[in-house]
Amino acid sequence: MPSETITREQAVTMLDIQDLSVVIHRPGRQVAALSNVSFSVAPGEVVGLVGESGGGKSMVARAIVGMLPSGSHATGRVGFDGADVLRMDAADLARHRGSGAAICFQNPRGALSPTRTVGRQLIDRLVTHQDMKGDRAAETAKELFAAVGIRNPARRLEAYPHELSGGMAQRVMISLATGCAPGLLIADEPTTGLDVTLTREILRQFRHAADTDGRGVLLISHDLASIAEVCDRVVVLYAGTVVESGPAAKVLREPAHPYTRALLRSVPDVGGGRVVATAGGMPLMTAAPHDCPFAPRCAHATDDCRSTRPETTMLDGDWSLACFHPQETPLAEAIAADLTTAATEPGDVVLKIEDAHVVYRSRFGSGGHHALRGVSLELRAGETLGVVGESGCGKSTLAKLIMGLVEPSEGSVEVAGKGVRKQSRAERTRAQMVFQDPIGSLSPRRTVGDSIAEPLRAAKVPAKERAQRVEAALGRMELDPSILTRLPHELSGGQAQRIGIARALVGRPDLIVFDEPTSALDVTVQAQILDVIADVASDAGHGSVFISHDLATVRGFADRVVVLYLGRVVEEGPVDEVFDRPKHPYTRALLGSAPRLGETRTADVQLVKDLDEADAATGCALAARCPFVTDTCRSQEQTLQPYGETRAACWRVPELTALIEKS
Amino acid sequence: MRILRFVGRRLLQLIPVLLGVVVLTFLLVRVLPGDPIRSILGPNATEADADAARARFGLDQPMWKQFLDYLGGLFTGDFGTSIQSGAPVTGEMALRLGPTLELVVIAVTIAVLLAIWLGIWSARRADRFGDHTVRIFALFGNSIPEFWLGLVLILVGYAALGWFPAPSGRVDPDADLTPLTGADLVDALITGNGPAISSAAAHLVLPVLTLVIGVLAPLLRSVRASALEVLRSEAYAAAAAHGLPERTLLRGYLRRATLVRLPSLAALVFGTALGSTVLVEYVYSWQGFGQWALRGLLYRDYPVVQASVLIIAFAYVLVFLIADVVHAWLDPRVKI
Amino acid sequence: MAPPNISRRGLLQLGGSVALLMTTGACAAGSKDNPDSSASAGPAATTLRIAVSSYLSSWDQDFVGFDLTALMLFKNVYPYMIDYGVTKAGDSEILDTANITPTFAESFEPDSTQKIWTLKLRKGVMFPSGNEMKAADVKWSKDRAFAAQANVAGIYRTIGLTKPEQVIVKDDYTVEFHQEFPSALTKQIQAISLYVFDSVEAKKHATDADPWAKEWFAKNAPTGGYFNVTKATQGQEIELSANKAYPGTDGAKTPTIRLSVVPAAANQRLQLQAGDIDIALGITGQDLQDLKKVEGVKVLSAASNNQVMMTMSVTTAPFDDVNVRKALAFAVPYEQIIKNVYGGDARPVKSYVPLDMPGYAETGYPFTYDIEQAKAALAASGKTAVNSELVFEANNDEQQKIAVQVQAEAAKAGITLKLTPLDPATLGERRTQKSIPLQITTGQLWVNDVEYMLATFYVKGAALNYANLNNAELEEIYTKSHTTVEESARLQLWSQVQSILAAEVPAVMICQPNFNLPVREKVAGWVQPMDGLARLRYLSASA
Amino acid sequence: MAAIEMAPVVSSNRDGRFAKVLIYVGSGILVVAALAALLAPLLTRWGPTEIDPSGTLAAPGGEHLLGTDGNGMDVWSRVLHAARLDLGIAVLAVALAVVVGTLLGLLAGYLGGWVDDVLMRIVDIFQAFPTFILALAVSALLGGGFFNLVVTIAAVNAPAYARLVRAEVRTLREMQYIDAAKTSGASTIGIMWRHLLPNSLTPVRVIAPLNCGWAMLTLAGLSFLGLGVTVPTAEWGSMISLGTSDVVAGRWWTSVPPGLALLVCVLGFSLLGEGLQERADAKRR
Repeated sequence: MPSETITREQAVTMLDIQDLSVVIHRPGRQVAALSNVSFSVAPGEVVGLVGESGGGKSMVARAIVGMLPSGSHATGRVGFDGADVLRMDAADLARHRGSGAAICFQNPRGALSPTRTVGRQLIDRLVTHQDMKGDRAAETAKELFAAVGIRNPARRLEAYPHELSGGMAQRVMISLATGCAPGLLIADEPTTGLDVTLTREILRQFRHAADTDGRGVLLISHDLASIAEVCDRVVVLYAGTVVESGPAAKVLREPAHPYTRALLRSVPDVGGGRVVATAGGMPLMTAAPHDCPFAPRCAHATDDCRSTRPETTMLDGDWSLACFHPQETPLAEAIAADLTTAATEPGDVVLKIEDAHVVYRSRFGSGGHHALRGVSLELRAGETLGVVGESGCGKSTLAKLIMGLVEPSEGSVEVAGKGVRKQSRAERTRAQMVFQDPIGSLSPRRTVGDSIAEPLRAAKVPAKERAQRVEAALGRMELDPSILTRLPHELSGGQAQRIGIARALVGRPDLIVFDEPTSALDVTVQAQILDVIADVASDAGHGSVFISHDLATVRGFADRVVVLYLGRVVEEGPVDEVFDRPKHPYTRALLGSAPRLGETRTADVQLVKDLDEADAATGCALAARCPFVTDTCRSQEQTLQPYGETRAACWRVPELTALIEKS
Repeated sequence: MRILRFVGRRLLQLIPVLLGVVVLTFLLVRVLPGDPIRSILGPNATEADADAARARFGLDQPMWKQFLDYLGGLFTGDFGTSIQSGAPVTGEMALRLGPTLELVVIAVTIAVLLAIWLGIWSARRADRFGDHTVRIFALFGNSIPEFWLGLVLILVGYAALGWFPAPSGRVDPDADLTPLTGADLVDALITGNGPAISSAAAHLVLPVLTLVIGVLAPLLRSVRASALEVLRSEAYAAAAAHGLPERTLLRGYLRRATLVRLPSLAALVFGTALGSTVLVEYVYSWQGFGQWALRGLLYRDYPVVQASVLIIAFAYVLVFLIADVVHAWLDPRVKI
Repeated sequence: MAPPNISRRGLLQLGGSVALLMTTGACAAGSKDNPDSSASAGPAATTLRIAVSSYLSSWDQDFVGFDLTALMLFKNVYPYMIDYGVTKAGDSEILDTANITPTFAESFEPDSTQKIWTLKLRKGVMFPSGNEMKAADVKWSKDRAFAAQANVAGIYRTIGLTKPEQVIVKDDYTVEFHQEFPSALTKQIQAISLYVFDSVEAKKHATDADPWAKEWFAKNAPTGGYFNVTKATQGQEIELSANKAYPGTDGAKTPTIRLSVVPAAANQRLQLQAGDIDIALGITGQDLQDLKKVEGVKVLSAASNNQVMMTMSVTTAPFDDVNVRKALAFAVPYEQIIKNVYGGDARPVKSYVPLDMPGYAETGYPFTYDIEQAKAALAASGKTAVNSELVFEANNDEQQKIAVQVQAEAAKAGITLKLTPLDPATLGERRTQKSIPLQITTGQLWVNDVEYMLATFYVKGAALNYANLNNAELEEIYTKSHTTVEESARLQLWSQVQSILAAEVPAVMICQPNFNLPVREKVAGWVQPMDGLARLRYLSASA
Repeated sequence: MAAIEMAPVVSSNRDGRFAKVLIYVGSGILVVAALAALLAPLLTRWGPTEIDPSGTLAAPGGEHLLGTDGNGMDVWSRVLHAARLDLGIAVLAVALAVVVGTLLGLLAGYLGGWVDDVLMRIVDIFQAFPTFILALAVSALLGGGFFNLVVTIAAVNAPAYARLVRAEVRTLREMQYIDAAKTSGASTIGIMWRHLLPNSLTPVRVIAPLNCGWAMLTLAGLSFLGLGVTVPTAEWGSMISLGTSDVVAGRWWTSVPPGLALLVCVLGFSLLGEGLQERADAKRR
């Protein structure tokens, strides 16, 4: 790479990747994972590395610690404090790993050894890299745990990874990485799977590491919006190439590369903007590209783009770009222009849940897990109901309850006017579901056509008509009929989810439940699927329930929204009302934590600790986490009360605004 | 204690299984063709003689009465009287159990340790020459019938090389071993009888080797696969990426995580080995439990068959219980 | 003796074998008298090691323990009052079943009615416990035998002893046996049955529930025989030591004998070759031929009265037709079996009467291997093909090989045989049911007389009449033979017997294999036991 | 710029290749064995139970490629013909065990509750039962023969499959596609047959070949104990055990060829199983 693209002073640079290319040779195939990647990280700096999966983000991280997969062929230079990681011998590499650069792995629970207490694992790092012994190591471990926000660190040191919640595990992972006292801290998708309230907290830890300890931080994420706040600079990867990099504020607000823009516009905005989908998917490179890899998906692509690879050019200061057609329109306007609202007339009641409780009994002995407590809902054809809440709040149980997959221990569920447990086989297909895991919800050894036709088979639709209807559903999903004979593992996530939606549609159901349908998908694909779902949900023939932990996705097309917390409905109402004027402190906290592009703000309500199911015993479910808790909250069960158009289960709603201002 | 409660609950669960085994065996031996009484009487015995003998063993009683008597006896630890020998089954069984357990326990222990060592070694060299060699050799060992392997080892180790004692006993009678448990090596160690220790150990080498070769492959395969899984796990990669030294990685991150799945397989191997040592016992003149049970079966010695099936079944389920406890101990994720 | 009927696997060595034809009434036997036993007199080495194929099931001869290893051991460790003498047969010494002499006893003689037999004990014969062997011991032992209602009690019935009251103690050293009727078999039967327990010692272990100390004797060896058991590891090894207190002249020559259990024949053979054992009791067939060539090993060999035959049930289809029986008799490859199974080490038989038995005539069995004649015989029965099963002892190599050879050849004559190896329990049961159409049997007649043979095999009610033969003429001859004493008259009867049997064809007489025993070269003094139970006291080892 | 091959922390990409070698070699062996079994009559002049009247234990060469055994039968012919029985019994027994075990496992795993409890206790009972005693009991009850041995060995193996499939089904029934099938109105039988069965067979496919090898060894063990096929039927285990004394005498040909045949075939199954296992492991990663 031409050296003029590097503008930072070499002296202050810690990590300096230059022209790094990685090709992985596997029997029968070859993957160009990275092509001519260059960027750098200085001490005290937080750099975001963003892009969708397959873009090569993790490969960069692996190259930095010298752990490329076998069969990898790396060229270029991974400079670290003057040395080249790619040329280090085993001993140097052993020194470099951990104390030079330490990775926080993507899936903290998977990355913690399951058979060793987390304390031991931390002490192992301290002993190795900080040369500590016995008591001092234990003491330091405790301090490190406390530093990442683990309460009761002494007890937690004795815990095994499986005993930790996701957020706790991520904190432990961070402490393990910092325990190595690295120059560079690499965080690989540190917030994936975490609830919004936690995401901010975790990201703040990295900012903290850069600010107070002067470490360089490389923050890897597919989600530009969430890391935007903490990054100094961002590097956008697409198909193994750096398409854009520069100061975070600039790149996020005025992205010049069409891909960066597509990425940003694919992220649903909690403020009400609807996503704009970009067709297609990321190509898998077999060799370093000779054209612009984004060209096939790019609206601005010209013949140049399709034949020549754009050079990386400097726009301004740090801002570099690899594109022939840099865009200059501000992004926000572009979004606003696309915003539409669908309104439909409500029809018959298709779902009626009355005071439903669900308890999962443990197999032995007494007790059990109370997943839903007194939930009541009603939904009409043509309506779309959004259900939001953190993981563990009972969202999925609600979906299962509607589908008749779990039985209410109390209360009743009626779909299309008939009790769920009393349905015949054909009647059961009146409600359909779109699942979280698109590929996992398709039977691995059944063809796509088979899977789609399943509800029709149950409804005893004759074979000929079945084929017609399957084809029609497929057409609506804009899929080619040739896909019918394929098996699930041959599908991409986006294709599989379209199949899932087609299956749900094919039987012309009265109700469709979307259970986190996009959470497993990449951002641009997510946008595509959200587009499809919005279209499907606007049908007048059926009602839709859209369940998501991501508030923003719900806002796009739901008519009403329900906020669940620990199995209870804490707030419900028209979507705009709930989002724009939240009543319940929990809803406020959720909305406050949701990332917003281009805005840096703090939530008006901050919950005081991580979600813990044990808190739900008596009184208000949120009592243990609510900053405004009183004794009344702790002792009195809260029920939904009307506040304007919405209803919320909190007696302090009227005084909340004042309380928040005071704090 | 949670673990005690777990063991207690599991022991309770064993009751229906063992009861099932008792009922099944009881019925089975009686449904089989063949008359146990005729096999102890001479050809000149009259029906009256046979009836007298039948009465002596309670075989003239109605079936349900026999069963209740037998069940009643079981609760007091009385397994009945052997039809062949006229001696209480409990005592005979105690004598026969020691030698077999000695053989199987030592062999399976060695096999497990060897499998752990070789399996991890092999996994760390995955797909290199050493790895392939070890695995192929283990598969070879696994593919030879034990009785044939036994004979070959005798031919080589005893007849040709003369390194090992004649396969006609378990300890040199001149070593004057005081029998306590029936397991010679254990007895020799307890009594501190030097010559007996070396003699018992020498007699153990070939039969143990035969069993070890026979059962190593599945254990090795399992350890290697688990070790590879650990080596390729994110957790291990994370530890390696944090630059932990080899020794810490091996001890703290690889070994225990690898062993997590081994106990239940080891239990299965133990159970199978216990049920099929009869072949090895036969070849090595090892007068153990298998020989005794099989002989009982061929002579339709009802109490012997019933007792031996029950004991093997009991040992089997017990070993699985132990395996589960060990598993729980190794794997903190297991709730018991 | 027969190649000890110990199977290859030792698991089945009893095998419902007919080896022990110790049964039922028949009159006295032909006589042979040269009682002088001249046991070899090499310098006795201290220890002989013998491999047997299985451990004895019990030490208690009264109650259970009917297996060959046990019976052999009993002969050597129980004090028997009388026993067979020894005689020469060709080069080798054999037990003389006709000459029964007192051993531990002083004398055993009948009165003139032949109904009251007086047993006089020697004075001063001591059990190892220090108790003297006295009449009370005999009485207790016989009471125990009656109480057991098993082995001895069963045999005693044949000589009119059924109640304990018939055994009367006269004084400390004299016991009288009052038979219900006189019998020529008394000595034979008593030779098998007159063993005594150390009753003083035994009573210590008796309880109310177990007055005969069954539990004790099931596990503890009796004392006071030619040998005492000094150590017994169950299932594995038995150590015998010569009983110094034996009052007679022909006590044990070897101070110590170790019997170790080696089930695998190949294993026994290896150990014999290596010199780790001196005598291998479990080796048969081809191995014997091989061992003849091995250095340091000799195979003791002698002609034997062991008969190998296939008994056909004359009451069970298809062998209820005499022509089918004849067809099979023609279809058996006699020479080939002798060659393939016995390595030529067996004598072909031309009569139902064993070779070496008075009355044997070459014409007694007019069948030779001839497939054409077999087909013709089958045709005569009106059939062209028959099916049956051939039963033999499971895990008996020899019988198995015979069965294989027979099956192959019989098939050529149109007789399809399904081979059915049976385990002892099943074999015993089916024999009791008398439902086996065709079975291989092997065995020795203890009394060298055709009358005894008839009584054992061919008359109605005979224990081993597996042919279910019920021939009026034979019954008549049998009855007549009881009172026929004159040699030529008897021979006349026997010739009739042979022609009747030749016409009836109750069995296929395969051959009379020779006796073979592989031993180390230093082993001397082997006496071939005509009852199949080795008398270890004659054995010695030249250094 | 210099190209650098990174030393991998753990190598993995050659896995697939070795698995392939294992699978090819294993199935190659089995194909050859199966061909030998099928073509046995064409490859020999002697029948497997035909007795050569000229004598027993003839050394290899001349009339008999591998000599004759103690009964005067041609060893080469017997080794070939035995493949039919050994492979046939092993494969059929395992197939039967798979069918029965899978059915039980499917029912127990999916229905759960008391069905699971009862079925699994029955499985426990059978699994705790010693192999050889179970084998003898089955053979004594059913009478001898090919079918009996198939049933015997199947009975010994079926419990393991029941467990395996049950465990798999218990995992699978939590899968989203099962929920999807339920909400699509599939019947219980439909779910078991169309969704659970095909997917739960994945581990079975790996275990079954290994198990076939083990079944052959069990068959040999049964024959050795006299519980297997009746003489003179050609079967490797029984040939080996009949020839053990011959080995001691230096007459290797009666038991070494069947021993090698058995070893090679078991090895074939083991290699195939090991290869499949490795491929499955590789796929899982």
